[in-house]
This record gives sequence, structure tokens and C-alpha cells, in this order.
Amino acid sequence: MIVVDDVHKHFGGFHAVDGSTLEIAKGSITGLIGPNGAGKTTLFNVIAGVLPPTSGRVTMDGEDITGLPPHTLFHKGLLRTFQIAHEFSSMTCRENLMMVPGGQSGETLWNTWFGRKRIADEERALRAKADEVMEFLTIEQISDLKAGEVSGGQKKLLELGRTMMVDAKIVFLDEVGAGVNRTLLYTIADAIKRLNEERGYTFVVIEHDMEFIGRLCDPVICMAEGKVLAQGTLDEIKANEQVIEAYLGTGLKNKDKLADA
Amino acid sequence: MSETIKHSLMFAFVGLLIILDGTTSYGIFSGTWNSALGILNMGLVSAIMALGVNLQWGFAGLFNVGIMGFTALGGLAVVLVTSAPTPGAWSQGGVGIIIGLILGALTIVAAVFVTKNMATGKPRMLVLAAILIGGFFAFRAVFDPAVSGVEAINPALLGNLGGLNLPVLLAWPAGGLLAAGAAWLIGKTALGLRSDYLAIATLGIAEIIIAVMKNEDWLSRGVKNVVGLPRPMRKEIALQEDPGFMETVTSLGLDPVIASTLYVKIIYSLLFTAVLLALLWMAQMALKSPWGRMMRAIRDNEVASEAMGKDVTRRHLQIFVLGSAICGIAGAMMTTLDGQLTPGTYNPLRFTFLIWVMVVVGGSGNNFGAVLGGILIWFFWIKVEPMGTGLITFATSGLAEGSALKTHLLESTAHMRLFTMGLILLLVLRFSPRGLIPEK
Amino acid sequence: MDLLNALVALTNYVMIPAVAYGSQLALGALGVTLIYGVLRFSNFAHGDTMAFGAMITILVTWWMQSVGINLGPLPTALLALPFGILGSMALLLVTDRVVYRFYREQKAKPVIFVMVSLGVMFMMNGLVRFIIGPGDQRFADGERFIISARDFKAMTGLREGLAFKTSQGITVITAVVVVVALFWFLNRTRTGKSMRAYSDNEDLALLSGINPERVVMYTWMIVAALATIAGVLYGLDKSFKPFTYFQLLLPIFASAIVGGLGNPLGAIAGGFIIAFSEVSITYAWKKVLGYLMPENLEPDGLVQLLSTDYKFAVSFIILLIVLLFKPTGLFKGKSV
Amino acid sequence: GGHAKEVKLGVLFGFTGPIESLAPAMGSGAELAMAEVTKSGALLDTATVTPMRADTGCIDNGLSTANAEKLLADGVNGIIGGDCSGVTGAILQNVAIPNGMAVISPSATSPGLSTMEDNGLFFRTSPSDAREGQVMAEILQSRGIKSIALTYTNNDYGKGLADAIKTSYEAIGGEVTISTAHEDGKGDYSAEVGALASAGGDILVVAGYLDQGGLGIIQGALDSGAFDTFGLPGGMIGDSLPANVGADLNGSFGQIAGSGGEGAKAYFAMAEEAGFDGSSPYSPESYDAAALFMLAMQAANSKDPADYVSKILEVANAPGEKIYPGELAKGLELIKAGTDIDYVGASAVELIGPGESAGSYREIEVTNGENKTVKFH
Amino acid sequence: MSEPFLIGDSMTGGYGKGPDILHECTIAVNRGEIAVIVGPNGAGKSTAMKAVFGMLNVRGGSVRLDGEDITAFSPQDRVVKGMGFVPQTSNIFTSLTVEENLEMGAFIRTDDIRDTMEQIYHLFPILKDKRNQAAGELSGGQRQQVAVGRALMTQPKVLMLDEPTAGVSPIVMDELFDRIIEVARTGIPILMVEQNARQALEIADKGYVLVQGRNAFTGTGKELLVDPEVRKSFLGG
Ligand SMILES: Nc1ncnc2c1ncn2[C@@H]1O[C@H](COP(=O)(O)OP(=O)(O)OP(=O)(O)O)[C@@H](O)[C@H]1O
Ligand SMILES: Nc1ncnc2c1ncn2[C@@H]1O[C@H](COP(=O)(O)OP(=O)(O)OP(=O)(O)O)[C@@H](O)[C@H]1O
Ligand SMILES: CC(C)C[C@H](N)C(=O)O
Ligand SMILES: [Mg+2]
Ligand SMILES: [Mg+2]
Repeated sequence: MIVVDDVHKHFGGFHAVDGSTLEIAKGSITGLIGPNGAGKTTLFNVIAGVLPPTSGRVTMDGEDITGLPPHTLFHKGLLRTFQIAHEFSSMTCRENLMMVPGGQSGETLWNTWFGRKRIADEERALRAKADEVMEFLTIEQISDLKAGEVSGGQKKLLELGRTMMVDAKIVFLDEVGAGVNRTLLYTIADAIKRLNEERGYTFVVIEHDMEFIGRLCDPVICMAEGKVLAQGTLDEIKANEQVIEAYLGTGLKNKDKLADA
Repeated sequence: MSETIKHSLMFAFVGLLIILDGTTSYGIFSGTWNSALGILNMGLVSAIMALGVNLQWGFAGLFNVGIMGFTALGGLAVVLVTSAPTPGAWSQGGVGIIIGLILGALTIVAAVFVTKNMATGKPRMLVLAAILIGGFFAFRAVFDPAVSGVEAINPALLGNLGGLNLPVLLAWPAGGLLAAGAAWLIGKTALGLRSDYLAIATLGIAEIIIAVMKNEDWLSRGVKNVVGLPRPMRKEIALQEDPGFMETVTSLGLDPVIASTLYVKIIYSLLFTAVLLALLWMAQMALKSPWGRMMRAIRDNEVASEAMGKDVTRRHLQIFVLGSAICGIAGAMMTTLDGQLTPGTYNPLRFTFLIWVMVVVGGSGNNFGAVLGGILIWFFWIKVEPMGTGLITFATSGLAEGSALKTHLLESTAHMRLFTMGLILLLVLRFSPRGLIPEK
Repeated sequence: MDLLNALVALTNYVMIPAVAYGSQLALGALGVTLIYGVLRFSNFAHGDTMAFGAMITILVTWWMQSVGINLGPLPTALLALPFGILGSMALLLVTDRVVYRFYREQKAKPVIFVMVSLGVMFMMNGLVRFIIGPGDQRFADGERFIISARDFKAMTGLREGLAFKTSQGITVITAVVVVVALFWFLNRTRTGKSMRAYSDNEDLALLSGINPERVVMYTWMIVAALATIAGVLYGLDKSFKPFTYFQLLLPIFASAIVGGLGNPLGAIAGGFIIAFSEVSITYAWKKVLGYLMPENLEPDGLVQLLSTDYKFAVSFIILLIVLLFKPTGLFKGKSV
Repeated sequence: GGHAKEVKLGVLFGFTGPIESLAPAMGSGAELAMAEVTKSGALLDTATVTPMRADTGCIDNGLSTANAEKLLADGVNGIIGGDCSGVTGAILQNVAIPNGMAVISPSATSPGLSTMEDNGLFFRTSPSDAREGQVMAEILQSRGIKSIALTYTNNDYGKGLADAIKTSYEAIGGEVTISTAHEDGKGDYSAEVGALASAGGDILVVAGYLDQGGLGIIQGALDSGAFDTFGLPGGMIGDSLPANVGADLNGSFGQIAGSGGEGAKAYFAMAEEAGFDGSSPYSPESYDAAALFMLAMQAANSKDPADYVSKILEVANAPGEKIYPGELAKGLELIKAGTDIDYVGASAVELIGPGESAGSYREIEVTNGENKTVKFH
Repeated sequence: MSEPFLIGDSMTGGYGKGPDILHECTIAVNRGEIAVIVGPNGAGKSTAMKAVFGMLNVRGGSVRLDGEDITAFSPQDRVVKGMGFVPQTSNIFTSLTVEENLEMGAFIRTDDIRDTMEQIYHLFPILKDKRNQAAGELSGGQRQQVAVGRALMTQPKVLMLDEPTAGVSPIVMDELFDRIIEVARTGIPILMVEQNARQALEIADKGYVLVQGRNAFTGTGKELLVDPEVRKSFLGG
């Protein structure tokens, strides 16, 4: 569905993404892992049109989408979340969700003056939808709070909630799990799976929690230093020497010392 | 609920100030309706400007500090729409001016085209330079003699192209359109800038607009001013000479001079109020709709709004053009009220920052706040002078008569005006730091 | 010879004035940029702070002149400068205590601060005029020229003169010294870094043990010094008049912004860009070309790209062009 | 006509804003005349004359009209003002004319105001720019000057005057190498000086204000050695200029409205005694504006504009006994006695057709750091 | 039982004039111990940390450090008292370079900080490479490392970390936990909030579960880890 072809992204002399080539199959839930600074988020940003690539091409369903602005991509069904939550902090959580769907007739000035009936109907539906999403994410109690005044984890959930407001084709999730309670995270994993199975969404998931990746993703791509290091099922990846060395590590060294104490 | 009452009370308070000014001459009040309505009228115009700025800043977070430029363009529209065409101006050079301007525009279009369509490198630089330099000289060659031609026609009284000789009320929407057109051009180039960078860019553009209006005499006589612009109603003098009017007035037992001046002012008040209410309603409806929500989202976080499918650039342009158009309309109304266009009077303090004070004191992001701030701050702008005088008289009352300090202070009374303005501004912002009617 | 004459004319009418004016703008812009960098708002009262500092200096200078204290060839005002700095420090610290601190505690938005500074500006505006009046004040003394046009002509035998005023010399030297010092202070000293840290993230600064009120106090003190120096040098070179100082605010802001707000180097660069574009774009090349071209080709017209009516417009156009390519100024400034 | 004991005159100048440094001396001038009359007790059966100051900001139409309304509300019998032509137009159109209030401006010099339909309510004690242009051209010619560079303050006064000088001077064969504007109140005039220097010329004529941009231009031109002689129209004549510039100004020359110098000299002395600078621009004209009001009121035996406006031209012009500053009491007595007077005042007032000063001029040369009158025109 | 080194004792309070978010919440840590707070999102974990650090209006209860009541102290004063804190969000100076961030961590220290800085670079090698880069340009995980490094630079007497491992890769997380254990063993108490709760509780001496601003469960790390209720509700089964 998405093909990333030899994409480079340089910041000054630094090659954050350094010739990544990968493919995301339609209907898959692809995991994207790799050490901090591997270039995962940067790659997301290039695909989602936030950053122009230094070179390379991105296509979606065969169409060249390199350098298209994010809002155009959104309307093509490409959604993403942000690693560092980008909530609309002065708006309520519900408004954060309700603003998402595109093409609302109330977004046209003319209608705000002369099409009030239609807007009211649409708003009712939107509101119901937003409430449903919040309930699912167990954040219904914060629906009327300003998004800037909720906990770190709740912001991340809100971030995720926005992608659930519309019918997307492909959703890029950048560490939705960081800071989210594990029990809830696994519930979310189930939801993602359901969306994937029932509605055919494609997902690309960056996550450092191997258990979460394990529950969801196939295939898993591991990046390091801007390049694709390995690709395969999670088990294959976990067994890959390079991946272990660069990313997974071998566990706590001090654990035994702790036990001694 | 109590909020609503509180805010209504504030409006009532401002209304009361105006009424007091009309009825009592105690303290800072003047005690004539002429003065009170005069303040109200400019207050209404200010409120409309504040509404425009609030649209841009309060809704979309665009730091436009070029209000002065748009107001001036509105004023220019009045001249261009209402004044009579200067006899002979078109044959003496008017056509040349238009051709020159078209040449200039073509040069810029060509330059932009080349920049966009040629690969970067030396050839592009050369072509670009050739176009710009060639275009500039062609422009000057056509434009300069044409301008001298027009400006030579009775320079002390005319020397400009003149206008379309249309009714003055048409000039208001025309002012809006002119400002909107300029805003569109500016927005296309400068809206990529953020916060204070956009501010200085718009400030600069406003200065450029004023510079053009001051120095291009063929347009609207430059610093020589255009006086005696037409009005949407009869002049007071005409009324005083109209037997019908006089009859009504005397039968009502009114003073004819006062009646005629009030008549004019009341008509202005009604017209301005109508414009203000219409714009306020539109702004309010827009704010409370998904459109307003989208705008707030954009203001809040542009990156996220982009990712949520909102075309931030386009929306910014839309609101920038709208807000500026409103300022243009207000500018045209103000010039109509003044009856003259005096480019030298446009300065940023009065026409940009004072409006900002109105928006912020009123409560940015809230349309009613902007309107309240507009009228209230204008009231103070006029009344700080007597207030300042009062303050200084009070401050010096303890001093010995004829003491050097006292004389010195009394002589400097004029400077109490801005001093008092500052004091009021700080006091209001101290007691309601988010504005009188803050955004919810 | 003609080439020399042309060069001298260009230096005399473009280079020297632009460098001096640029330094003056730069000094003013440094203050603006510092407040923006640390306290995160555009301070409209800066022009009037400059006027206030200069005013105190002038009053002290007058007193010194009256009792016969002087610096020989250098202006007495340099001796009085420390008093001016102290005076404006006192004023700014009091203003901060009485006015700005409240809004800091409220965590008010920058635009509120801007409006508050407008209020402060109005009040300082009145204060200065109360004390010294709205008129022109002269306080320069000492040797007026390092080299005057007449002397230069006599010395070199050229037709064109070259004038270099003492005040211009002092301005340029001071600007260099102040910038180097400020740069070193901000980037190398603990206090300087803590100021930048505070401006970046107030809460976190708190968690690092930085005392915010201290940072703010230092900032105002430095700003007071900068403003006074700028105001005095400007007054020495041109003249002191409160209204002009207010008008200076615009080019000063333009300088700070085009250079990149919050960046001292940017303030300097910006000052020179604005000054040079004001002075050079509208320059009439007639004289210079007259020297350079053969007799029969000497230009008839003024050979002026644009008339001086548009000098501000031109400097703003240049500013716009810079911003279009570098949206946060030449040196990557901040934006709030 | 009422014989109430109090006459109120509005003094409506830009006490704040671009000409805030000129306005105080103008205000004091007007008030000096009022004090003189009040003290004499000769006006309308010992009426007192009270000045009421208000601000125009020089460039703020809204403020000016509001303040004019306020003055009216306070019951003034005449308005001295406005100062800058722009706001003066606004005051006239929006307040004075509709209300039938008489206005005498000491300083609004724009020709545009001449043709305004003013119902005979508007007068000016400052002469027309066109006239001064002629005079200046003659002076330049008589001094054998072949070419001038010209710069003007960018407002209707400066522009109008510069146009007038240029036209007249070129008509008699002089060359104007450049005519360029400068903005008042700005910091730096190097660009203007550079352009002027490049254009060259025997002298530099500065049609500006002596404590505004004009001073900056002269200073810059002297410092850089661009020009060493300057032509100084009325706005540039005043003691502060030689004082501020110093010896370098010696030899520069110009002209200012005023005849005989007698009136002006008397006025300067009076001003000095009162503690302000009478030679500040438009200060004499302000005194005269106030004087005209009071003399006309006396002549009409009324303080109602409707009655006295027609008398303004009468008291201002010949025939009649000449009245100089400090002699207002005498003037009032004479009028009361039915004798015709010709008010000369501090600025040699002579009003012509549309109610503006005809303007005779004295030629000034700066010698030994002082403005010396050398000739009359 | 002796008084813990740092205790927030039955704290009640909320943000500004808003409703109470903490209700009689108690958290404490002893010298050389690691105490971990877990709980659902929005439970008030971060709020409790902030309350202990004096960034909140505590309406009831008290905070004591080493026996001294510091409830009324300002945050800076607590820093001077030796408390170090890494907040959950905006925990770095984005416009300062990595190295300057670390220097700011050591702001109140007057001794030589170079050794400590080397230690940090040793712990997070990536930061050494990026030492002259603005911290705002770092990746999410790198920022987190800077934040923790900053707090370690303080050489605090007690260290409070709000989700230090959020977004860091497994290998760095292991390193980080190792380092935390080391620090704790030098006698410095560590109070941290974690969503990687299982790993955190494994190394914890004491665990708190907060729910809706109240203490729901308290016990040793091990106890909580084996508690089926806690596992199911908060640790992801
Ligand atoms: N604007 C920038 N300027 C300079 N360097 C940058 C910029 N943005 C990112 N980088 C660098 O690019 C590299 C890749 O960053 P990126 O955010 O893509 O990492 P990541 O794989 O998402 O890491 P993490 O797992 O920590 O989120 C990092 O080393 C970072 O320092
Ligand atoms: N700045 C704030 N202003 C007002 N309320 C806030 C603010 N921050 C958080 N809250 C409220 O306090 C509650 C607790 O938030 P807190 O940040 O302590 O949760 P948390 O337990 O740390 O959650 P997480 O695991 O998601 O970080 C939330 O429900 C939120 O609504
Ligand atoms: C007082 C002066 C600045 C007024 C000027 N003569 C004008 O007509 O505008
Ligand atoms: Mg990332
Ligand atoms: Mg938290």
C-alpha cells in the first residue's frame, strides 16, 4: 500500500533517514522498531508530509505522494499520531475529537450563516461519535476538560482517539503506548486488531514495548541509523543478532546484585 | 448565567458613560450630545476594527500589526469611489500610469514565473536579473512622465486622477474589497511567517502602503490631502438652510444648529451600528460553528491541525483577508466620517496599537469583548485628557501656589494625556488580565 | 584621483553614516532582543527606556559641565553614563516589581505583556516629558570630529571630504565591545545560561534550582544598561528628543526581528541591514558616476533607484525579502 | 450680543505627537494675548478671557474632532487652532462649520484649506505657501545663487512650499537639482543627505521645521561637508536653530513672515518676560490669532461668532491705526471709541480674500549665531 | 517504624482553584530504596509527584524531608534541599544544547561537574555524540535520556522520576534501570512513576498503586507483582 523508496532525510550534515526502502502491505499491522534516534519518527514525518525528504520517493497505492502536505494526505485516508502529544490544549477533549472529520459543512463560512440546520444535525452525530470513542478509551470523564489539563497518558489516548474519529485507510501510530497504562494499552491493541480485521485499516506502529508489538504486529521492521536493519516476524527479529545488539539488549545486568542486597 | 449578566452590565456601563457624557458636564463629561455621539461614532468604527483584528488574532492567532495599512486603503477607496474625475487627467497621463502599473505587475509576474519554473543556477539568476532590471526601467520610463503629466494639473488643488463620482456608501464595501485584495497579496507572500515575524512584516507593509499614499500624488494627492469628501447625508449647513427641516425643528422647540449637527451624527450612529451588528452577527455565528472550532484548533496547534486534514495555509489566508476587509470597511467609514483623507495622519500607534489595546483589553478571542474594548478604549482615548488634567490638578493641589515645581507640572499637563492612558491600560489589565470579557 | 574621489564620496555619504546608524540600531535592538529572548515579549517601552536613561545622563552631564568636570576631547556624557544606567536600572526594576511581575505570576500570554508594555511606554513617555520636556536637548561637548570634511580635503587635496565624528567612532567601538561582552555573558557564564534556560522553560528552570526572580532582575539590569548606552550614543550623535526615541522603536524592532529575535548576533546584523538599506538603496549615484565616467558620459539625472521618500519602504521591503527566505530571521530567532 | 463677564477661547494644538515641541510656545503665545486683554479689562465691559487648551495630537482626526466638540460643549466663543492642516480640515468640516464656530489657525498652511467651503468662519494668520515660494525665489536670485538642492518635510505644508519654491525659482531661471522629502521625527537623515549631496547645488534649501527633521538634515549636511550654506524658509527661522547648530550656520539665510520686525521684536520681549520662546515657529501667529478674536469681538460688541466673524477682516486690515503686540488694550479702546484699527501684531497680519494672511516677509541672515533681519519683502 | 526519608503524607489538593485530584494520598521512600508508583492514566500519579515537589497547592497533609516539614517550601528551595525531579512532560530545555541542559541540571552545584557529566555520557552514549545539538531536535527517546541525565547531574539526595523510561528503547531502558539501582545503592532514595510497571516493580522495594487520587494498594514490589488484582487491572495481565 505504501512504498518507501530509498528515502533520505538529512538535517544539516546528519543523516536521520539514510536510504530507507520498505513496503507496507495493505491490511497489515506493521511494527516499526529500532533504537532511539534510528529515524523512525523522521520517516513517519516524511511519509506524512510534515518534512520534505532530501531525496527518495513515497507512493501510496501506486500514487506518488512525496511532499504532499499533511492535510491532503489526511483526505486520502492517511492518518498519524504524534510521539510527543500534539493535543489542542485550549480546547476540550471532546472538541479535540469533534474537529477531526474532514468536509464538515460547518467548516464553510457560508453555511455558518445560512446553513445552521444542517450543521446542527451534523454536530449531534459528531458528538455522539466522540463520546463513543472516549468511552472506549476510558477517558469519558475528561471529555469537558481542556486537553492541556489532562494527564500525560490521557493526552496520548486522545491522540489515538482522533484517528478513530474518521474512516482511515492507513494509520501511523508513533508510540501511542509510551505512558499509557499497560492494561489499557492491551485493550487498545485489541481494538486496533478489530479495526484492522473488520474495517480493513492498515496500521504502522512504532513501539518500544515488545509485548505490545508481539500481540499485534506482523511483519516487524527494525530500523537503525536511518536504515532498515531487519524485517520479518517478531520472532525472527528477536533472534537477529544485530537487532539484539543495537536495540533489544540482554536485560538487566544489576538485577542479580539487587537480589543479593 | 451570572457571566452573561456581568458582561451585559459592562456594556450597560459603557452606554452609561456615553449617556453621561451627553447629559452632564460634571468632571470629565462634556454634557453635550454632540460630543457624546461623536465619541460613540468613532467608538463604533473602532469596535469594527477591533472585530477585524479579533478575527485574525483571537480566532486564528495571526499577529497582524498592519491594521493601519488596511484602514488607510479603506480611506483611499473613499477618494477613488466618490471624488469627481479630474478633468484632463486621463488624457494627460492617466492612461500612461495604468500602462506603467501593468508593466510593473507583468514584470513581477514574469519574475515569479521564472523563479518557479527554471532550475536553480546561474542562468536563472541572469534571466531573473534581466527581467527585473529591464522591467524596472520600462516601468519608470512609462510611469514617470505620465505621473508628472497628471500631477501638473492644478497641483495646489488637484493633481490627481480623481475618482468615479459614485455615492459614498458604495465606498464602504469598496474599501473592504481594496483591503481584501491587498490582504490577499500580502497573505500569499507573508503568511508563512509566525508571531512577531509576521507582525513586523505586516507592520512594514502597512508603512509601505502609507508611504505610497503619501508620495504618489496622482493617486490621492499624497500629503496634500483630499478634503471635502461627500457624505451619506446632507450637510448641517444645508439642513440649517432647509425650510422644511427648520420648521420641524422649531416646532419641536429645538435649537436649529444643535438639531442639525445631531441629525447628522445620529444618522452616522445608525449606519455604523447597522454595519457593526451585521459583522458581529456574522463573526459570532462563525465562531460558534465548526468553522470556529477549526480555527481555534489551528491557532492552538498548526502541526496537529495539518495532520487532521485542515489546510492551515488556506484558512490563514481566508481569515487574514476577511479580517483585513473588515478593517478596510472601518477605514472607509472613518474617512467618510472625517470628510477627508489625510495620509500623514496614519501612524501605527493610533491606528494599529490602539486597536490592539482595544482587542486585548476587551478580551481577545471574544467578539463581544472586542466590541466592548473598542468603544471603551476610544472613550478613554478622548477622555484621558481631562482626566489627566484633573489628576495633575489634584496632585499639585498640595503644592504652594507659584512654586517652581507646581508651575512646571502644570505646564506639562499635556503629557498627562498619554500618561493617564497608560495608567488606565495597566489598571484594566491588572484587574482583568485576560480582558474584560475573556474567551471562554 | 577620480576613483579616489568616488570612493571617498561613497564612504562619506553611505558607509560611515550607515555603520554608525547601524551600530546605534544594533545597540537598541540588543535590548529588545534580550527581553524577547528571556522574558518572551516585545517590549514597546524600550524606546522610552532609552529616552529615560539618556535623560538622566543628560541631567548629570549638564551638572558636570556646570561644575567643570570633563573628559577633554571626549564627551562628558561618557562620565555621566554610569549614572544614567543606574537611574534606568532603578526605573526598570521598579516597573518590573510593580507591573510585570504580576503578569508573570499569572503566566499571562505574550500579547498581554506586549499591551502592558504599551501601557508602561505611555507612562514613561509622560514621565520623560514631565522632567525634561518634549524639546530638543543638546549635551554633546568635547572634540566634535575625529576628522572633519574640511580637514580631510586639506590633508589629501581631494575634492571630496570625509568626515568622521567622535560620536560615530565611540558608537562603533562601544557597539563592538558591548556585543562581544553580551555574547560571552549569555553563552559562557552560568548566569547567562540560566537566563536562556529560564526563557526556554520556566518550570523546568525552577526544578534546576534557578531563581526566576533573579534571572528577571539581571535581565532588566542588562537591558537598562543597553538602553541607556544606546540612548546616550544616539543623542550624542544626533540629538536628544523624546519623540524621536519613540519613533526609533520601529527600526529597532525591525533590526531585532530581521536578525532573529533573541539572538544578539542577529540584533547586530539586523541593525546593519536596516541601516544600510535605508541609506544605500535610495542613494543618488550621480556624484559617484560623475567621477567614474568619462566627461561626456556623465549622467544627467540623479541616477537614483528610488527617491528617498521611499527609504523606509525600501528597508521594509528588504526586511520582507529576508524574512521570506529566513522566516525566523537571519540567525534563527525564537518565536512565541 | 451678550455682555457676560467671561469670554472663552479654545486653544486646540498638538500638545502631544509630532509637533509637541512647538505647541507649548504656540499655546503660550495665544494665552499671552488673552492675559493681556483680561488684565486690561478693556474687552466688552471688563470681560475676562479664559483659554481652554485641548489636544489634537497633530495627526489624530478623531481626537481633534472630539476635542473640538468638547470645547464647544464648554462654551468657547472661538477656537484658535488647529495646528496641522490635516486635523484642521477635520475640525472645520465636522465641528466648526456645522456649529457656526469661528476658527483662526496660526499654522495650518495647506492651500487645500483655502477653497474649503467654510461659510466665512475660517481664518489663518500664517501666510500662504505660494507667496513664500515667490519671496524665497527672489531672495535666492538677488544673492546670485544659480542652483539649489531642496528638501521638504513630508506634509502638506512642506510639499506645498517646496512646490511653490521650485516653480517660482525655475520660472526666474534657477536650477533645482533635487526636490526630495524627509519625514519629521525620524532618527537618521543620512540617506537624504547623501542624495542631496550627490545632486549638488550652491546651497541647500530646507523647507522643514527647525526642531524637527530640518535640524537633522542641516546637521547631517554640515557634518558630512555636503553643504555649508542653507536656505531657510519660515519653518526654519527661530533662535533655537543657530543655537543648536552653532557657528557653522553663519551665512545661511532665509525669510519669515513678518513686517518691520517692530511687532515681532516687541512680541519676543513680551514672551521672554512671560518665560517662553516667542521666536518658536507659529508662536507669534498664535498670539495674533487670539488677538484677532478679541478685537473682532470688541468691534462687533458681541462674543457670538455669528456677529463677530465679519469683523475679523476689518480689524486685521488697513485702514486704521496700527496695533502692535502689547497694545491690545489700546486697540480695544480705539475700537470702543469707534476708531478704525489695523492690527499688525507679531507677525504683520494682513488678511486677504479667503481669510488668510497676505504675508510680508523679512529676510534673515544668520550672523554670529543670531538671526539678523537684513531686508523686508 | 522510623520516619521515611521523604514522605508526602496524606496529601489532598489539586491544580489552582480546580477540584481536588489527590485525596489523602501518601507516598514515601526510604534511604537507599526504590519506590514505584503505578496506576491507570489520570489517576494522579504525576500530580502526587508534583505535590511532593511543591508545584501544587496542597490543601491537606504535609511533605517531610529527612524529618523536616517542607510543605511550605517553594520548588527552588526543595532543589536546594537536595531534591531532584524529572517531570513527565516538557522536561528538557529545547533551545539549549544537550550539554547546556546537563549543565543546567548542575546549576546549584559549585564543585567540578565534569566527572558527573562524563558518567552521564557513559550511561547514554548517544548524548555524547549530540552534545552540541539543540535538545529540541532530538528524538523522543533521546530527549528522555537528556531529561534523566539532567536530574542525575544534580547529584540529589533524593531523586524523583516521572516515567523516565517512556519512549526509550529496551536496551536503554535496561541501562537506565541498572543505573537507577546503582544510584539507589549509594543510599539515594528514588521515587518513580512507571507504566513499564512490571520491570519497575521488579526492582522496587516499595510499590504504590494509585487510583483516582487515592492509595489503592501498597506493598513491596514483589507483593504487587504477584497480586492478581493489581496484575489484571494495572500491569496488563
Ligand atoms: N530537526 C532536527 N534537526 C537535527 N536533527 C534531528 C532533527 N530531528 C531529528 N533529528 C535527529 O534525527 C535522528 C532520528 O530521530 P527520530 O526522531 O526519527 O528517531 P526515532 O527513531 O523516532 O527515535 P525514538 O525512538 O527515540 O523516538 C535523531 O538522532 C535526532 O537527533
Ligand atoms: N495542569 C492541570 N490542570 C488541571 N487538571 C489537571 C492538570 N494536569 C492533570 N490534571 C488532572 O489531574 C488528573 C490526574 O492527572 P495526573 O497527571 O496526575 O495523572 P497520572 O496519574 O500521572 O496519569 P498518566 O499515567 O496518564 O500520566 C487528571 O485527570 C487530569 O484531568
Ligand atoms: C504646526 C505645523 C506643523 C503645521 C503645518 N504648517 C501644517 O500645515 O500642517
Ligand atoms: Mg520517535
Ligand atoms: Mg503522569
